Amino acid sequence: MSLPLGLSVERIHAMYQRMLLMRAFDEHAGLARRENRLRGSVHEYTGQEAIAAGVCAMLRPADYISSYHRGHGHCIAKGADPAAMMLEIYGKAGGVCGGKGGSMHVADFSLSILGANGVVADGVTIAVGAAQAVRLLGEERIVVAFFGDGALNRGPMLEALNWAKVYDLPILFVCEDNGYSDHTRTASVTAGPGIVARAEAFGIPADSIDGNDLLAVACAAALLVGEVRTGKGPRFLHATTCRWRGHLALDRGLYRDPEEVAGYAAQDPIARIAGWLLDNGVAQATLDGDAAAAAGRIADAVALAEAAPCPDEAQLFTDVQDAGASSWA
Amino acid sequence: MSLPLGLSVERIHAMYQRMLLMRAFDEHAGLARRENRLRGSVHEYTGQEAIAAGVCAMLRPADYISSYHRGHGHCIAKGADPAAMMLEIYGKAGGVCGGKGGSMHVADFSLSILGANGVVADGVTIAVGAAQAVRLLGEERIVVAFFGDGALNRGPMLEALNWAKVYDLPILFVCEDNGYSDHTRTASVTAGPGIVARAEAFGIPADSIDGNDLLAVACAAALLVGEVRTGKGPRFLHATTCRWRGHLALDRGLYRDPEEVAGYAAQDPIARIAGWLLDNGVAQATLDGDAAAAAGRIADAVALAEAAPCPDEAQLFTDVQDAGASSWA
Amino acid sequence: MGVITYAQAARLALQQEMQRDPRVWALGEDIGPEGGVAGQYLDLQREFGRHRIVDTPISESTIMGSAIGAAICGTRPVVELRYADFGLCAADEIVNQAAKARYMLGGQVRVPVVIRQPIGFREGMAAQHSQSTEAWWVHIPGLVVVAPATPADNHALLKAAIRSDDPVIYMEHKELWTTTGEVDAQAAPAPLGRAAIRREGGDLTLVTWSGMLGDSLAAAEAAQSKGVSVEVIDLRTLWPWDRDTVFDSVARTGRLLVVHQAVKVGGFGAEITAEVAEHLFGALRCAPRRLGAPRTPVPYAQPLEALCRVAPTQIVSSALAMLAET
Amino acid sequence: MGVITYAQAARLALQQEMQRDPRVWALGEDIGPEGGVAGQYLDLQREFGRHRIVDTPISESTIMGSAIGAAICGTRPVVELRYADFGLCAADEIVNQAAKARYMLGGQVRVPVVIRQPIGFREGMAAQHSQSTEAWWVHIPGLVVVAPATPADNHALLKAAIRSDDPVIYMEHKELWTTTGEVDAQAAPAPLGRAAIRREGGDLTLVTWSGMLGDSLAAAEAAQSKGVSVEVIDLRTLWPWDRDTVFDSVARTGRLLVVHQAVKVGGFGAEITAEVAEHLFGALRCAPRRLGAPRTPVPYAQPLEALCRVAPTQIVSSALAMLAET
Ligand SMILES: Cc1ncc(C[n+]2csc(CCOP(=O)(O)OP(=O)(O)O)c2C)c(N)n1
Ligand SMILES: Cc1ncc(C[n+]2csc(CCOP(=O)(O)OP(=O)(O)O)c2C)c(N)n1
Ligand SMILES: [Mg+2]
Ligand SMILES: [Mg+2]
Repeated sequence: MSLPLGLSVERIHAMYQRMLLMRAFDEHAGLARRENRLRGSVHEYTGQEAIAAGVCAMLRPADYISSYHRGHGHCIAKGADPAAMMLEIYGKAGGVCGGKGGSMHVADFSLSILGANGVVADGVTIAVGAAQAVRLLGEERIVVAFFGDGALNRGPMLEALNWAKVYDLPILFVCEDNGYSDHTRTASVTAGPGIVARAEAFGIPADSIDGNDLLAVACAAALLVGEVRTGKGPRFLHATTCRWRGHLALDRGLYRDPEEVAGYAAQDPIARIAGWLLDNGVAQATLDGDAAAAAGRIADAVALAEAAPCPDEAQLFTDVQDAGASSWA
Repeated sequence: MSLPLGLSVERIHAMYQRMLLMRAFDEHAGLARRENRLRGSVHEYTGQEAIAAGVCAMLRPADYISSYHRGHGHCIAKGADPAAMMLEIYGKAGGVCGGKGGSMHVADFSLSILGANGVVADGVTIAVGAAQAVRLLGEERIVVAFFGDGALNRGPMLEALNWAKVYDLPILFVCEDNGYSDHTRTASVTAGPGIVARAEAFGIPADSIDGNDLLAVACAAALLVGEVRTGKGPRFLHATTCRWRGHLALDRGLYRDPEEVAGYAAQDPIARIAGWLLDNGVAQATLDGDAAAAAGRIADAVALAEAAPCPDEAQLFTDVQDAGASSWA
Repeated sequence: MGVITYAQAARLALQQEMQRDPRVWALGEDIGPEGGVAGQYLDLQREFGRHRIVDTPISESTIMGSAIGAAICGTRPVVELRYADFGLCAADEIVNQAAKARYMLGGQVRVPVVIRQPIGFREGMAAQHSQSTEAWWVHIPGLVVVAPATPADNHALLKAAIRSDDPVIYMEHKELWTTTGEVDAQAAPAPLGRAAIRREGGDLTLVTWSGMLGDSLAAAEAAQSKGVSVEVIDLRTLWPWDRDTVFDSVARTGRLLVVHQAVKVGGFGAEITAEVAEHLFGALRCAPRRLGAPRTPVPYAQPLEALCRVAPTQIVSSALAMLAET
Repeated sequence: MGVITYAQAARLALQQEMQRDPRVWALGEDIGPEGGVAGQYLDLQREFGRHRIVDTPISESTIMGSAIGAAICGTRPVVELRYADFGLCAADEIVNQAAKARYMLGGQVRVPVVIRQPIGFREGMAAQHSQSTEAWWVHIPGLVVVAPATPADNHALLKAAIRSDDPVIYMEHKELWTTTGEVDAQAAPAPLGRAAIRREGGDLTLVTWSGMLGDSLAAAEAAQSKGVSVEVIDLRTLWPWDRDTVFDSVARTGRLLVVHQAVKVGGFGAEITAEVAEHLFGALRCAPRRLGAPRTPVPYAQPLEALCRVAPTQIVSSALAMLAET
C-alpha cells in the first residue's frame, strides 16, 4: 500500500509502538493511583493515544509542544523517557521535574516539551507565547498546543486563537474532543455550530477528523504541520476521540452511561491500527513483541520508581527564585 | 411616510431629543474634564448616540441594560436624569451614585440600569447574569448589554456569548463598533471574518447595521428585542459608528489621522436624523427648540453640579459591607 | 442530624437554604450529576432541577460575572469555584465587581453572592491545586471571608453566608471534606465575625482557622503535658475577624501564636500579629510568633509537601520557646 | 541625562535594555503609537518595530500567558498591564504559571518576565483604577515585587527587573509619572532587595515605598521641627525586602511606623510589622504602627478620596504620639 505525505508502514509502526507505551504507562498510572501507590491527580490518556502519536510523529525535536492535565501521552509521544516520567508521578528523585511537579506538570524541556498543565487552557496561552518567541528569535521551530474540548469554553483559549491569527504565529492547535469536560458532557455547556466553526471565527483554518484513526491523524497532522512550518500561519485540528477511563483515576463515574463507555472499545485506536499493520505486512509476532516490549519498559519504570528515594529535603527551597529565596521566608 | 414595526415620526422625534441630550451632556463632560472642572476618566459618547437611542427606545422600564466605560449615553437613553448624572460625574452629593462612582460607574438601578463599567467586558458577564436572574425569577424583562468592538477580544466577553446561548437567555448583545480599542485600531488586533461571525460561532443570530442611522438602529432593535422578548434566545446587533472625540477626554490623539476624524461629521447621526425629521414634517423651529431645550437642560445640570456640595465625609464608610465595616478598619 | 461529614454538612446547609428561599441557587462546573468534587452538591440537582443547580462551562470569569449580575438582580447565587487556585481565574470579577458594586453605585445594589473557594493542601495536589489564598480576600474592601473548621460550622456558617447580603468568600478546606462531627440540622446561621474558643488556656493564645484547627488542638494537648496551657481560638470568619475575642485572650495570656496553612509571608497571620502588636503592645510578655508555609510553591513529592505543613511538633516547640522567653 | 520624569526614566531604561539585548521586547495595549498611558513607551515602536513593541488586543489573560511562554522559550518580555486593577484579569497566569513554572518543572525553565502593574490613586480614577495590590504578589512564592519611588530608581530598578531571571511584578505609581529627578543614564541596574535610607534619624523608623515616599519625607521634615528625628526608609523592593536595613534602623530607634497607600488591613505593612514584632520585640520602645487606606473601595468624590490617602499630618501626629508613649 502506498501512503501519502511521506508516511510509510515503518513510520506508522513506530507510532503504534509509542501508543503502546502511552497505554501501558497510563493503565499503570491509573491503577497505581487507585491503589494509593501514588498521590494527587492522575488523568489517564487511555483511548486517545492516536492523537498524540500521529501529531508528534510529524514534529522535529526542536518543535515545542504544550499540553494539559491529561498530559502523559503527549510527553511520551514527543520522546520523553517513561522511566523519568514514572519517577515524577511517583514523586521520586530523578523524576523529570525532580518529583516537584507530579502528573499535572510533567515536562521535558530538553525535548521542547513545555509541560502538562493543571489549569484548563493556560497551556494554550503559553503555547502562543512560545510561538511568539520562535518568531522573535528567528528560529525554525513550530509549536503544537494540545487541549481538550472543554477548554474551548474558557476565555483565555478563545483569546489565544485570536492572538495566534493576529500575529500569524507558527502554531498548530490540536483539540482532543472526548465529549467530556470533566464530569459534564461538553455538548451540554457548549453552544454554536461546533469547534471548527469557533476556530474559523478567529480566521484559523480548521479540520475535523476521527482521532481514533491513527492514519487520519497522521495525514491531517502532516498537512497542517507542513502549512504551519512554511509560514502559512496558525492551523487548527479537531480530533474526536473517547476517554475510556474516568476524568481522573478516582472518578466516581456518576455522570455517564456504562454502556457508552463499553462501546469505546470498538474505537480502540490501538486495535484499529494494529489491524492495519497486519494488513500491511507486519507480522502478528512483531506486534506481540511490541506489546511485550512496552509492557516490559513500563514494568521496569515502575520497579525503578517504586524503589527510588524521595527527593532530598533541600529540594524544597531550590528553584523558587533567585532574588529573595532566603531561608527566613 | 409609513414606518414599520410600530415606529412613528413621533417616536423617532423623541429618540432624536434623547440624542441631543446625550450630545450636549458629553460635549460638556469632555470640556469640563479638559478644563479640570472635574476629574478622572471621561469617555465621550459623541457621534455614537443613535445606537443607545434606537435600542433603548425599544425597551420597557423594567428591562435591564448594562453598559461600559463609554456609558453616559446609555443611561440618558434609558431615561436617567442628566442632572443626577452631572452631579455624579462632578463627584457631588445627590449624584446618581452619591458621587462615589463617577463617570465610569454611572447607574440608576431604579431605571434598571446596571451601570457603566471600568473593566472592558465585565459589564457583559454581569448582563448575562442579570438575564439568568430574570429567568430564575420568572420575570418578564429582557437584558441589553452594550459594549465596544474592542471587547470582542476579551475572553470573558466570548465566554459570555457561549453562556447566553447555552442557557438560551433573554439578552440582546449590542456591539458599538467605532473601529478603535482605546488608542489602537481594533482591526489591527482582531482576527477572522468579523464580529458577526464571532457571535454566530457561538450560535447567536447576529445582524450588522449602520449605527449612525437611527432608523436602521431602531428597526433592527425593534426586531431583535421582539425576538428576545418572545423567548427566542440571545441575539446580537453589530452597529458600526464613529467616535468623534479622543478615547477619553485627555487623549493625546497620536494614533489617528485628523482627516479621518474630520470625515466623521458627514456621518453625524444627529444631523442625519434631523434631515429625515424635516423631510417628514417636523418643522425646523421645532428642531431648533429641541436643541435649545437640550442645551438648557444640560446648562441647568451643570449649574447645579458646579454649585452642589461634595458628599459628606461620613459617606466614605457607608455601603462598604454589612459585616465587618467597623471603624477600626 | 447526628454525626455527618464536613461535605455533608455543607450540602445540608445549601439544601435547607434552597428549600427556604427560592432565590437561592448554585452554579459551577460538575455540581450536577457528579455532585461536586467532594459530593457537597450530591443529588441536589435531582431535587432542585437544572435551573437551580447549574452545571456550567469551564468559564470561570463568566461563572463569577454572571453570578454577580444575578445577585444584583434579585437572586442569591452560590458560586462553586472548586479550588481557590481557580478562583484566580475570576479575581477581576470578584475584586473589581462583586466587592465594589454596592459602593461604586452609591448603595443602589447589593451583591449577595457566596463564592466557594476550597483551600489547602490535599495529598499531592501540587502547586496549582493546593493554595490557601485567604489573605488576598481579606485585603479587599467589600468582601467577607469565612473559613469553617468543623462540620457544624460548615453547616451554620454556610447558612449565614447564603443569607448575608454581602459577597462572601467561603473557603472550605479540602482535607476537611471527609472529617466528621455532630451537626444540629436545625442550627441557626452562625453569626459572621464571631470566633470560637476551642480550648481554654492561660499561658498562650493560639489563633488559627480551617485546616490547622485539628493540629493546633493536638499541639495544645501535647503542650499541656509539658505544663503549658494553650488557649486555642478558631477564628471561623477572617473578615470581619473577632478582634475582641483575640484581644481578650492575649490580654490574659500575654502571648500570641498564629498558625495557618497559607504561606507565612504576607499571610493573614501578619495582620493579626500586627494588630496585636499595635494595640496590645503593653500586654505582650514575649514576641508574638507566626507559623505558616514557607514561601515556596507547593511541591508534589510527599516529603517535600510535608515540610510545607506546619507540624504539631512545631507548634508545641514554638509554644514552649515562647514560654521560655519570659 | 539630567533631570527627567519618572515616566521618561522608565522609557530610557527599557530603551537601553532593548538596545543591549535583542531578546527584550514589550507587549501590551496601546504601547505603540500612543506610547503607553503615561508616554512610558513613546516612540519606542518607531525605534524597535512592531515585533518588539507589540500592541495587543484587549486580552489580559493571553497578554500574560503568551509572555510567560515567550519567556520560557528564550525571550525577555516586558508586560504592560496599564493598571494594577487590570492585573487581576491575569492573576491566574501570574500566580499559577509565571510564579510556579520554574519550581513545578524542577528548575528546567526560567520565566524572565517583567509584569508592569502601575498602582495607586490618581486624581479621581475611582474604584476600578486606583488599587495598590502589592501585598497580593508578595504573598506568592516565586515572584519578585518592585516599587520604585523616584525617577532614578525607576530607571535603575527597571533595568534590574529586565535582567532578572525571575518573574518581577513591577509597580510604578501613577501619580509619580510626571515627577522629576536627576537620572544618570549610565547607571547600573540597582540591586533588587536593597532599601534606601532617604533620610537619617534617630527617634523613629518610618518604612515606606512608592507614592508615599514624598509625603513621608515631608512629614519627617515637619516632625523634625517638633523635635522628632525620623529615619525614612524607602524599601524599593517589597520582595525580597531589605530586612537588614529595617532591622538595623529599628534596633537603633526602637520605633517602627509603616506607611503605605494600599488598604491597611492585610497590606504589606502587616508583614513588616509582624516581622519586626517577632524578631525585634525586645528592641521596641513602643507599639509599632501602620498607616494605610481604610478598608473601603476607592471613592470618586475628591474629598472622599482624600480621606483614603494617608496625610502627612497623620504621619506627623503618629510619630509624635509614638514618641509620647515612651
Ligand atoms: C481553569 C480551570 N477550571 C477548572 C478546572 C478543573 N478541571 C480540570 S480538567 C477539567 C475538564 C477539562 O475538560 P477537557 O478540556 O475536555 O479535557 P479532558 O479532561 O476531557 O481531557 C476541569 C473542569 C481546571 N483545571 N482549570
Ligand atoms: C480589562 C481591561 N483592559 C483594559 C482596559 C483599558 N481600556 C479602557 S477602554 C479600552 C478600549 C475599549 O475599546 P472598545 O471596547 O472598542 O470601546 P470604545 O472605547 O471604543 O468605546 C481599554 C483598552 C480596561 N478598562 N479593562
Ligand atoms: Mg474533554
Ligand atoms: Mg471601540
